[in-house]
Amino acid sequence: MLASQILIDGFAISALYGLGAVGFTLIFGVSGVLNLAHGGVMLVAALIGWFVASEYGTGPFLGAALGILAGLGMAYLTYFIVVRPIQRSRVIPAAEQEIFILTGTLLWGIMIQVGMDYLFTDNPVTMRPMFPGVVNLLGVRTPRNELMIAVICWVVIGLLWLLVNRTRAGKQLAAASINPRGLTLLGFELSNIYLLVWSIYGVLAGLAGVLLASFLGVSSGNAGQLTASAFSIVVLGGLGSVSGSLVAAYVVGYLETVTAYLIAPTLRPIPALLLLVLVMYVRPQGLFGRR
Amino acid sequence: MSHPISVRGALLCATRLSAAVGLAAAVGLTAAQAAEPIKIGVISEEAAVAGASIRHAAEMAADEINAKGGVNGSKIEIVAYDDHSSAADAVRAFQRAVNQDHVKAVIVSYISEVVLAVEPWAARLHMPTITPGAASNDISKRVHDDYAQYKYMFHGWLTSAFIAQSICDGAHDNLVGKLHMKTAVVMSEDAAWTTPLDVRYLQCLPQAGLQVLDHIRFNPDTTDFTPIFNQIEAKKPDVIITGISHVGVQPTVQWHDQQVPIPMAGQSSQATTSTFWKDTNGATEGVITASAASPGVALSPTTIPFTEAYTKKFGASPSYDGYTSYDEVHYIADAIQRAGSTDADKLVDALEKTDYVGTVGRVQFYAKTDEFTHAMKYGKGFVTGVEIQWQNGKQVCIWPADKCEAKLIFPSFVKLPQQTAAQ
Amino acid sequence: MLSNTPILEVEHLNKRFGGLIAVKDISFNIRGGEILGLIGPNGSGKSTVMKLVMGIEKPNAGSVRLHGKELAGWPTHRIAREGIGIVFQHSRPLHRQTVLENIKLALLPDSLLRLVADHSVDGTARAIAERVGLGDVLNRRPSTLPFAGLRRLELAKAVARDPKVVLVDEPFAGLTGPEVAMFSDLIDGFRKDGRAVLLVDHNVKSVAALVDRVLAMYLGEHIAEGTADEVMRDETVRRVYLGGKIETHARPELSARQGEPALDVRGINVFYGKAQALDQVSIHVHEGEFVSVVGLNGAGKTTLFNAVSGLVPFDGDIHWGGASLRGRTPASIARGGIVQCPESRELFGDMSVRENLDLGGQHLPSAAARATQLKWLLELFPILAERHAQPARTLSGGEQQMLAIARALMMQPKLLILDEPTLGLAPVILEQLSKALTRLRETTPITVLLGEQNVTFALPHADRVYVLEHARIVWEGDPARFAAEMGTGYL
Amino acid sequence: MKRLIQGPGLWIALLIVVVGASGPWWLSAYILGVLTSAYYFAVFAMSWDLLFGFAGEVNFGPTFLIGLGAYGAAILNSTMGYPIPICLVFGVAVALVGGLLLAVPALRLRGPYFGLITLVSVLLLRNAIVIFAGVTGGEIGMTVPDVLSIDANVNYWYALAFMVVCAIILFGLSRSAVGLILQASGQDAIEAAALGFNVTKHKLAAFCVSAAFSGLAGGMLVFYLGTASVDTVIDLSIAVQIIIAAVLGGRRTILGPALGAIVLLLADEALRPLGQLNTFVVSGVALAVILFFPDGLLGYLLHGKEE
Repeated sequence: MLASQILIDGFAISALYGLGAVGFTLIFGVSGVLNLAHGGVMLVAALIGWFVASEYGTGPFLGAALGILAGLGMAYLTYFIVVRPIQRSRVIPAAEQEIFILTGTLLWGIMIQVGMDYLFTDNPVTMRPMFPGVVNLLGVRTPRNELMIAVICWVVIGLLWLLVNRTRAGKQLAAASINPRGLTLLGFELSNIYLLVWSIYGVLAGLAGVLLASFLGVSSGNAGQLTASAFSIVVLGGLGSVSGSLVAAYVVGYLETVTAYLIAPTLRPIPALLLLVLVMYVRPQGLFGRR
Repeated sequence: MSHPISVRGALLCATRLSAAVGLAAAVGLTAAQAAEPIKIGVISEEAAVAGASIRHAAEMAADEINAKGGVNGSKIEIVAYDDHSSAADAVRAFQRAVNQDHVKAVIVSYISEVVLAVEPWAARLHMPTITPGAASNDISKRVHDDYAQYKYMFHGWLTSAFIAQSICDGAHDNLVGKLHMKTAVVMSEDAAWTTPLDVRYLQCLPQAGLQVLDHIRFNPDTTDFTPIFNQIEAKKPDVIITGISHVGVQPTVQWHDQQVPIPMAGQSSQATTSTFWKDTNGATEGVITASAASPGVALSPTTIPFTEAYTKKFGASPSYDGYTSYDEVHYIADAIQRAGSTDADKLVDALEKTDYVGTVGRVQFYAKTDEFTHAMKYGKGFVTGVEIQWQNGKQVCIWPADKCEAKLIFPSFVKLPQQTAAQ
Repeated sequence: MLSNTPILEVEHLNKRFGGLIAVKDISFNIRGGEILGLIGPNGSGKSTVMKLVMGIEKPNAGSVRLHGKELAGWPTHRIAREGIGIVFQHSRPLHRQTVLENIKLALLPDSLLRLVADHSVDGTARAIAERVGLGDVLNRRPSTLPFAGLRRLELAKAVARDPKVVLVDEPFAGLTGPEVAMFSDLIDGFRKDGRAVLLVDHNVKSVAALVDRVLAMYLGEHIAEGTADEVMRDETVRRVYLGGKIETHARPELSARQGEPALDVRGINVFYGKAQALDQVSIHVHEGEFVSVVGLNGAGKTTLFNAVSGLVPFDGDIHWGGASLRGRTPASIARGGIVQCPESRELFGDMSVRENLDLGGQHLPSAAARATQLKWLLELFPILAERHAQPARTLSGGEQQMLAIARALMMQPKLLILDEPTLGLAPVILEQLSKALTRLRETTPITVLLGEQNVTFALPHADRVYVLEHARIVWEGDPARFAAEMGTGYL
Repeated sequence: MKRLIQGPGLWIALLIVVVGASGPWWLSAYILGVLTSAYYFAVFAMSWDLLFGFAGEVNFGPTFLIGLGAYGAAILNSTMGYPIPICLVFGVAVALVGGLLLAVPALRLRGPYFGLITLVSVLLLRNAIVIFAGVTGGEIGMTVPDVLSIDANVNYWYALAFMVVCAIILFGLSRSAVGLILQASGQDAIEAAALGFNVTKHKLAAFCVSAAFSGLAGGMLVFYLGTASVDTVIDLSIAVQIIIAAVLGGRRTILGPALGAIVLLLADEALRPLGQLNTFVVSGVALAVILFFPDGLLGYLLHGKEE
């Protein structure tokens, strides 16, 4: 009973973590950008989705759709207002670009959070479940919504896999992550590829946001937490490795769930953090990272 | 009211401006006007519903008093500060209020952490200070332990101990009396105000007839409550007694979505606001919480008029600390009147003699000899608080019996003892 | 003042990076007041040797002894303290400090407690500045110095440590004629001080005037040692740099062709920061022509090609098919028919051979076109057909080079730029590569611009030859005449 | 050093300090209050700059060190009731240990990885404090019995003096021989080593100094506010504020970050009428600054002078 509870809850939450992290790691892989405004992007999608759904009574699905759209928009803004200017800046020495992008997106993330805070207050909001009701699974009373969310996550991740491995655009992404210069020499415009990867990122982060809103609920205060957890998962899995982050998402997700069930809900996040520190010490490139 | 959020946004921003203007105006006037306005500082978090309530209510009270000609010929002026619910910001705001804006009294926050950080400054700067919503016992305990230092601090809302007591009393009448419940699990967030709350729960719930099977404290930044509810359910209690304020929407919604078959009662501060129904998409149906007062329940002649006026003005009924903050402005003014001066020590003496019937009932403060010095008196004839239950979109008063007499209704997934007995 | 006992003794030095053997059993020693030139083309391992001596890399085996004291495996800072100094090729001075402060830095003790440098330091620093010719810019910020000035600063820092052994990495890269002379004097000064000097450079020629002895390396191995002349005459060395006997099959009719050339580079200059990499370089290529640009590493070939491909900013103008390339992105230039197959190959290591080729073909209009192109290429490079499922990074160097060329050809370029295709390849591979090029030249109308330092590889395929030396074109003409006019003293 | 004394800089600085010290006679009591905390923030920012700007370590969690110092001091004071100075020393000691803990991975990991470690360290510290609520007061935060002074002016002078002393030490350090070496190590470890400097040793030292000053300032802040709470000295938002201040003022200048911190807090207060939006505006400005003047305010001025 307890075991199956842990199994099910862990699975759903991990799937959500995974979805949130995949986009994050994809961007790093292809364009070497660590987007510390990640939580902000998810937040916008979640809040817009919730707002549309509950204030205009459009129902969760249309709300979710618009939320994802908002996430996409926010991803573009992040790219065009913060990331690209820094990448193209003449005044910023190339050696310091990385740290400037980190600081820039960090600030941008705060602006998003405070802005949302102002518009929607920092009360947690929850979207009406897309699939109400509960089903009995392995003897555990599980919300239908929770299951469907796990399913959606995996369907989307599957689609992503197809995109990367079965389409020409996907090949270009993969190539860009291995050797951008080589790709330029073959006549592909990196700027287009970056735009593509930010679009994919926007959709993934947006979806993760609205799903979170309808599963656990979010408040503008969560932005930092969301970024931190995505960042940790991605580093744990190995920066730039999609499969790595998925595995890491499940490691973290189950570690947290097990802690919450078997030790104490209050200690929930700690073992994951300790594990992260440990991995940093013994294997800095992460579980699946290439040096 | 098609989209209150945007409206609320507009209101916030509008009032914010007016506050700014008011400030400017005040600075300008002081020189000219003969009778300076009496300034009262209000420190709270704008972005939080409970925080906004405090200021809105205080301003309403001030307007009423000024409409009647003010106090000793001078107007009451509310100076508002946003503390983002951060102790540091609150302390800074407090110093600003005292040193720069020369307020005569301060109404501060509904969060115990913040109030506890401000309290020593109230003592150091000799500023009559009162909290409309924080509950931690330590606030009044400090006053008791070091009266000379801390006498400037007043506790304008029930201490955790009394909140717990009132909940126990309510539970005894309703849950045990009517629904024949025997067991409970206490579930509260890890925060300043719940520490004494839980202590009292563990004493008074058994006395009220509910055996406490388990006692769970969780981190206020918890977002996933599934494990907690599952743990509780495994214990098979008849009821969950809550002590939550920082969190509210998430546990409630997840309780509903997971169809946890155990009713929730106790203190869920966010559930005391009328917007909570919408915030939870109605998931709060059947949730019971203690509150300062309840729409449509005449704890005193002023309760209903205030609630209506407030709702009319701000589009939502006041949060529990809205009631208290409204009263506080009134009895501070009253105290100044009696003291005939705004001198801190005189004001404190006057406040100690407060006997004022406000929206939450008859307000008096315990004396320095009592363990809860300067805390609100609890009990019949004073302030008891009420218990409300969310029933299809409305907050319905279910306790105390002498004020209201509504039936308890729970959503279908909740299993009540006698039903289980019947099966 | 040449002492007889060696100061630095290096024996049987070995270094592996994963599978690759970068340095294989290298031994040499340097006496006080002696300058040893360590030469070899890119990837020959010479720089690695230098890093091993300095302790920046740890040797897998072998010993490095200073005055008989074993230093191999020590941390860099201790080796430096023992008396080995290094002059890096790229200088990164402290930008907020003045030139004088930068020199002082090198004079400071490695102590946490000495907050204020003692007074002698100031004097010493000024003296050193005078010596390297920075005397009159003491209080300027490095960012305001010319390139040569920055190199001087690097020298100054090395001198300041008063090392017994000085390692100098590519002393003359990016310097103009007079500057080269000036630097030669400075380095000669080291000799006069009785220091042991190791000069690391691409080729004998640039250091010949300065060195007492030369050690030549290729693919990590010691191939020749002796005086500059001996090494220049050494057969192996000549094969590495020039290859064996030169033969040519020029097609003058193509070069003689009148009218607008397909590619027309008109007097371009390129600067890297303050270093000038190209100086008024003009070349042109006619349609169908095979043109070789020969020159030693560091002469500027790669820079020239990158300018054409739009990868580095330049002034002057480059025309392609009559239109200027200015302001076009590298990618659009590539799509426009100028495809570069770079020195560094830039393969997608984790992708299969097939995937690499497919990416090259993505611009082709139809699936049919891609298929035929692929088929043709696999005939041209049969080995790739066998390896098609293998990740590119698992291929041998030669196979990788062929893949790089094939990938470029997948784009059906009008002009194919081949930069150093022979880099670090064993002679037998060169054969195959050479055959492939010949076939390409005979069976297709393709235009090729080939950059090489290996003349015997470059010339047979060339209709016309340019010689690039120190950022300038110094010779142009028929490959047949090259041997006569340039062959000797090319090294 | 000599150049400094001859240059006008010293006199300008001296003038500023004098003007600052006279604050209580012409500044409103409230502005004094803001400046008081601003001065402590200035020290946070300066010690962050020593680590980031000079040693080149990407530290996203300055509040880890600050928090250790603050809570170390606060706990000793509230449990043992030792006098403030002893508590401060103890706080510094705790912070030093923390600094060494951070230094170990810093010497092994590349930029973003170490950056993450610092983030995580803050989260862990936060959790630890919540878990050991018994001693730390947990979410509640703890009130210390002693404060530096209840007189706003005295507090102001304490803070000013403290900041000035720290500024002199840190600035002097940055301009000293050791500072040069540190800067070299941060910029290019290999070249520094090739010049014979033990990079590890110097970076460790930098961590210790930075930790000591962060911790001390943290402790002082606690005894000024009279309370130590997670959201005052540990919360990531504080860390971010410090980073913004340093970037705003100009990294690698020590004094710049101090300037930035003061400007930032004053701006924050000036914009209070905007309610929550003040943070929005401030971070917006900071973002603009790093986009257009990556060298920050002071850095920009100095840089202008160079050309």
